[in-house]
Amino acid sequence: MVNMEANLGPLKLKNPVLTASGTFGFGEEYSSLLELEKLGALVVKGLTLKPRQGNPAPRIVETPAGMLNAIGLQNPGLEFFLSKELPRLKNYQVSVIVNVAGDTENDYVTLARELSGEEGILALELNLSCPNVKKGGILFGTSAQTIDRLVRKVRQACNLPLIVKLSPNVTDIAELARAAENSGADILSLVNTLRGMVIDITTRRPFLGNITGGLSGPAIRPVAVRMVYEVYRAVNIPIIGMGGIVSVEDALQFFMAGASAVAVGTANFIDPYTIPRLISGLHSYLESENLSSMEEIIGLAHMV
Amino acid sequence: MVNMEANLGPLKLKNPVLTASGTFGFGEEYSSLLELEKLGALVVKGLTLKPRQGNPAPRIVETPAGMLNAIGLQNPGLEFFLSKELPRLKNYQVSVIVNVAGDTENDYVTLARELSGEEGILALELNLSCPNVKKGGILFGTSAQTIDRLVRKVRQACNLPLIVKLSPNVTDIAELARAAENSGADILSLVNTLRGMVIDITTRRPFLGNITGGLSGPAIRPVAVRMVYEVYRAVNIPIIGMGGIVSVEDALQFFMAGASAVAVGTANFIDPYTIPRLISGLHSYLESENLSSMEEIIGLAHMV
Amino acid sequence: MLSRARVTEITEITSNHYYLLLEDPQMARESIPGQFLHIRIRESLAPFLRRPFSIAGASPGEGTLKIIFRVAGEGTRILSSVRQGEYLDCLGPLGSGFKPLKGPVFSALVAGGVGVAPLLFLARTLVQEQKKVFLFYGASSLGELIPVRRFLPGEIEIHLATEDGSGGFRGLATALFEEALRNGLKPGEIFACGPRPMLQALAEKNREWDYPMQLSLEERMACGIGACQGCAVKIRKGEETGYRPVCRNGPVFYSHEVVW
Amino acid sequence: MLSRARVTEITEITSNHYYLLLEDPQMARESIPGQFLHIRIRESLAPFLRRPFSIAGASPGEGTLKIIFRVAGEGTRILSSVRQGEYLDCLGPLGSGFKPLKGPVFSALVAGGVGVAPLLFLARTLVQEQKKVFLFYGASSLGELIPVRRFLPGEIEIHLATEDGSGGFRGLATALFEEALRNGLKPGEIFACGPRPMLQALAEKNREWDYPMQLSLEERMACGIGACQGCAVKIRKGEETGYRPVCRNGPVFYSHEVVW
Ligand SMILES: Cc1cc2nc3c(=O)[nH]c(=O)nc-3n(C[C@H](O)[C@H](O)[C@H](O)COP(=O)(O)OP(=O)(O)OC[C@H]3O[C@@H](n4cnc5c(N)ncnc54)[C@H](O)[C@@H]3O)c2cc1C
Ligand SMILES: Cc1cc2nc3c(=O)[nH]c(=O)nc-3n(C[C@H](O)[C@H](O)[C@H](O)COP(=O)(O)OP(=O)(O)OC[C@H]3O[C@@H](n4cnc5c(N)ncnc54)[C@H](O)[C@@H]3O)c2cc1C
Ligand SMILES: Cc1cc2nc3c(=O)[nH]c(=O)nc-3n(C[C@H](O)[C@H](O)[C@H](O)COP(=O)(O)O)c2cc1C
Ligand SMILES: Cc1cc2nc3c(=O)[nH]c(=O)nc-3n(C[C@H](O)[C@H](O)[C@H](O)COP(=O)(O)O)c2cc1C
Ligand code: FES
Ligand code: FES
Repeated sequence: MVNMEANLGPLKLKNPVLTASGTFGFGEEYSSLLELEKLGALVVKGLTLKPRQGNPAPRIVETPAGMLNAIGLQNPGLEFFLSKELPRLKNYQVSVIVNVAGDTENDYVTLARELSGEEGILALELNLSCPNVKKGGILFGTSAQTIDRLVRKVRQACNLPLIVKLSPNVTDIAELARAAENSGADILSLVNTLRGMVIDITTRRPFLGNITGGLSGPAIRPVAVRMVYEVYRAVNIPIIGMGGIVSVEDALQFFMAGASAVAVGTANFIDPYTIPRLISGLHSYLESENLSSMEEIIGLAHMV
Repeated sequence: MVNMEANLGPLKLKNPVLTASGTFGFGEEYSSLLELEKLGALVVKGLTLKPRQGNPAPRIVETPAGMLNAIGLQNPGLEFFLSKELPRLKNYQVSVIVNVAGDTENDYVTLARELSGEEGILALELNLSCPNVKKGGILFGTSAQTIDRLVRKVRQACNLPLIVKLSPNVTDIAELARAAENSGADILSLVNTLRGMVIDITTRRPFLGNITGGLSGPAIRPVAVRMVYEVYRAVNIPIIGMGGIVSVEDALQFFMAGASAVAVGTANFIDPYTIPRLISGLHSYLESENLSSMEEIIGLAHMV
Repeated sequence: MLSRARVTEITEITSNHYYLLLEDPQMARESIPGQFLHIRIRESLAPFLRRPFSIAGASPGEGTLKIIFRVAGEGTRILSSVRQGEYLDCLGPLGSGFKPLKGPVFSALVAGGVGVAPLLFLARTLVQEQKKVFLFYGASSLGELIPVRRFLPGEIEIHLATEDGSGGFRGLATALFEEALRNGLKPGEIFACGPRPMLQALAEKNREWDYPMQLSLEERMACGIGACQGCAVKIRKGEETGYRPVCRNGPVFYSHEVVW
Repeated sequence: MLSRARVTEITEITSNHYYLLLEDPQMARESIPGQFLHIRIRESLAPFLRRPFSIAGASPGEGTLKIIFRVAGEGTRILSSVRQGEYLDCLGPLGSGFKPLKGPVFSALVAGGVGVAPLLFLARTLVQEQKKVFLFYGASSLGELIPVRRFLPGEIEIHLATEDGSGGFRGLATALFEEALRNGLKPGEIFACGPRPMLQALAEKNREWDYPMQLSLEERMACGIGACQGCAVKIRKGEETGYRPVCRNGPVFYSHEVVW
């Protein structure tokens, strides 16, 4: 018998394949295509305190084996989420994780506090790839110091399992991972998108309305696997790995690099059944390799 | 009449399409396929003071729209280069740029001094993506301070135009670009490869002998274009742009982002005629757009 | 729904337009004019994303759907070499479709380029509803004009334009349409699809004309189902404006809703 | 050289091996056994790199080259659907090839799996040089065995092995070969190609045997011409060891040169 459960410290999931924030909306759109209850967890799109319009069009562009997006955190805001989306989600037997973002530490703290009391939310994921308006727009996720301060404050404000999502646009991901761990993160998730841009050579201007965007998809997978590998050596808390996962083999790379669970983003756009396909594929893998649970392969690539 | 010359401050080239270091050897292998004299410049593979064996196999692996390499700077060393490769290169009417690497500041300084006196070398390119053995293996190219010290010393030791090649594995490329400019770089080239890894799920170990490798090819192009764009805003010295260039359209993106010349790496492996194809394609582009030189499109994407 | 639809026919209809007939009974039954299919060109990382194509016709009886596409880049080039009998991974029908008025009004359809595709499907439906339909269709030159007559019922009045004057009226489809208005055409409703500048020009004119006018927009798409907000355009609803996904809230919007 | 070679034939020869006949007079003239072609599977970013394949035969007279390949992954899967009359972008002939001894020695060829491909070309050449040739060829099962007889002159003595015993000798080709040695075979030279563990085992045995033994190695390749050092393996030359590119200095090396 194969055990598919994912053990993420304080967070237990029925299986280790999650949606990546921002690629699955609040689940509604995909609910007609697949059973949400099959998901390891549904990580909803980035939520902010107030509703956000997001960035001007165009917001996406295809790139080699990937895409850039500059959605700009369009979302209906906390209130709407709590009054409309969350109750709707309760109709499904799906573990809900809320991804939150803010411009100030206070934004994050308020979001964490408000969400903390709510039934039906399993964990919080802090998206640190947001410009810190107090610090002149430098991203929260690019310095150990800002991560430390922010995570400590959020930690105090909420009693949910706390996932800190790391940005890959940094010189030393391991250092930032340690900062998050030391300041109270229960789980780390990585990677968010790589910053990139495309220039429209006919208009001779940046293609995206927002000028730059975030690169996701298979193109970034080697970078993501490397970062999971490095972070696994640096911390003792569980990791949710993501970045370009399309196939069971891709997911296995992340587990072997040290992830205890994986998330699927861009691949959902190409094949909406990616997540159920990976769940059953991982199940078959365990069976055919005579393994009893994913735990047996987590971090194997580090052995010598 | 179209002028294809590239104006890189103290360095003038007959056209703006160079080879990217490490992907064209010392030119010999490609010389039977194409005329080296057509190249804007031949940037030779990374040279070190002493010969280097390089990393254990496997050294490369294909990834989505790209590849990882961990060659480990295999090269015959300075002496062999000066006595054998350079004289051979003099038989071609090709501009030679020497890419140098070292473990200590002294390595770089010695290389710069020795190469500086040599006829037939047009410029020096400093590869900063090497572990600084004195600083516990941290890469030279990841801190403004190490870049500053190193570039100043090299600047003093040589009178050739100095190209500083930046690594993309950093939080703030513009800051490092400014450091290189302030300490005496004449030209910047970017980007080098993104650090990544692939895990072989059958052996459950990292695929490459060196564990991690450098990601190159179209996969990284959006990141490279973004970095050229950011660096163009930050400095006043010319930029050689590279990272995933395959087509004329790709090259144009780099020019519009702010590059004064481009280099082609991985694409040579797929189509050895990429560089001549780009040179004539850029020529046709200028003609069809009624432009007199590439200068007219450099940095256009920054206009509002 | 996601389906593997069988290619029953692929034909070159101009030097760079193709006609694609897909077999998929359920999709054929469910499709309405204005909707689109999000097609995976092939099982490969290149091209990476799916490609959206309007449904140019659906026959529930035969269980087939029509697509008309122009070779615009790598994806459509590869699609043009698909062969009869092969299967295409299609997500759809997607989007909200046109909402024709009830009753016996005159319908004017204005199409630029391959934007004519969804209007061909719409035209058939309108004719079935006993409406009088006028199609104003323009392309850059004669060689680019899709032979639309063959996809349309005889009742429809077709007016052709080419920018270079090599066929029909010399000028844009919009100019041809405006001429018809000046000559007394009184449409009860207008439907348009084509390049963005064309739609924008129509929408601006319509602030004066004030016809019920529906536009089918194009935007880059990832998911195609409203989950990623990648294809969002600015839409006005009453006093408020906000971004709405073309793939789900559109691709058809009323002209006064779109903020250009 | 870089060339667009015409596919004159593509045939399935086992459930996952294909025979490919390419037309390219110059390449056919220039190729020698042990060399390979570096083939761009299709004009697309996926698969990204070229794929190396040994030349399994070349007929300067007909201007054709043979390739025999196994479907191992995405690239070879796509290659298997290439059609007669299409063109393949080939770089080659590349590499250094086998160096048979002069004179009338017995030649033993040891092949594992699709590693037999370059040995088929070599075998023909050896026979032309009036040598007596023995081929020891093994695969995992009967269904995996390429029907090599049809690619070889009748003079060659073929010994087959399968790991599961479903055809010929039960066991590895190397075991079959060793048995022949024990039974008195005295080869003047040995050529081998196959999976790395097989070649390594042969090379280790050969430290004792001390035959002139040439091995054709495989390594991941990017440029295929010696420029990137991506395919380097550790090679011993006299007292020194260093990395040498398989694509240029190999793929054929003497067994005592390779550092495993
Ligand atoms: C709702 C909708 C309906 C459409 N209906 C039709 C149709 O019936 N017939 C037809 O020929 N074309 C139609 N298009 C346009 C069609 O989707 C593009 O021509 C096609 O995606 C181009 O792909 P490519 O790989 O050939 O071009 P490339 O330029 O190589 O594509 C690169 C990327 O840009 C996107 N892209 C390029 N052009 C467009 C465009 N005009 N709109 C949206 N995305 C684009 C592609 O999807 C891809 O992600 C429609 C677009 C939309 C949004
Ligand atoms: C000199 C040489 C001669 C060869 N001759 C033949 C031959 O005659 N017939 C034949 O069937 N195969 C031969 N091979 C192996 C063949 O190149 C691989 O099977 C093929 O590249 C696999 O590509 P893929 O996309 O199907 O597999 P994938 O596993 O998807 O390929 C992924 C990447 O790994 C590389 N790769 C995978 N397997 C190998 C391998 N064994 N050797 C080198 N690179 C590999 C691919 O080239 C590609 O870059 C030869 C290899 C070399 C180096
Ligand atoms: C369209 C889009 C929107 C995204 N929105 C968010 C978001 O709101 N919050 C967040 O933390 N990450 C967001 N991401 C990043 C993904 O969650 C994920 O980290 C990244 O895309 C890498 O995974 P992938 O390659 O599987 O897509 C978004 C990604 C995409 C493509
Ligand atoms: C096989 C290989 C070897 C390389 N060796 C070097 C090197 O020695 N020195 C250096 O500065 N960059 C080296 N690079 C980086 C390239 O010069 C270039 O910066 C990078 O590959 C991005 O360009 P591309 O995507 O066009 O390949 C190497 C790249 C590859 C693929
Ligand atoms: S394409 Fe994702 S919301 Fe429209
Ligand atoms: S593949 Fe580049 S040196 Fe062999």
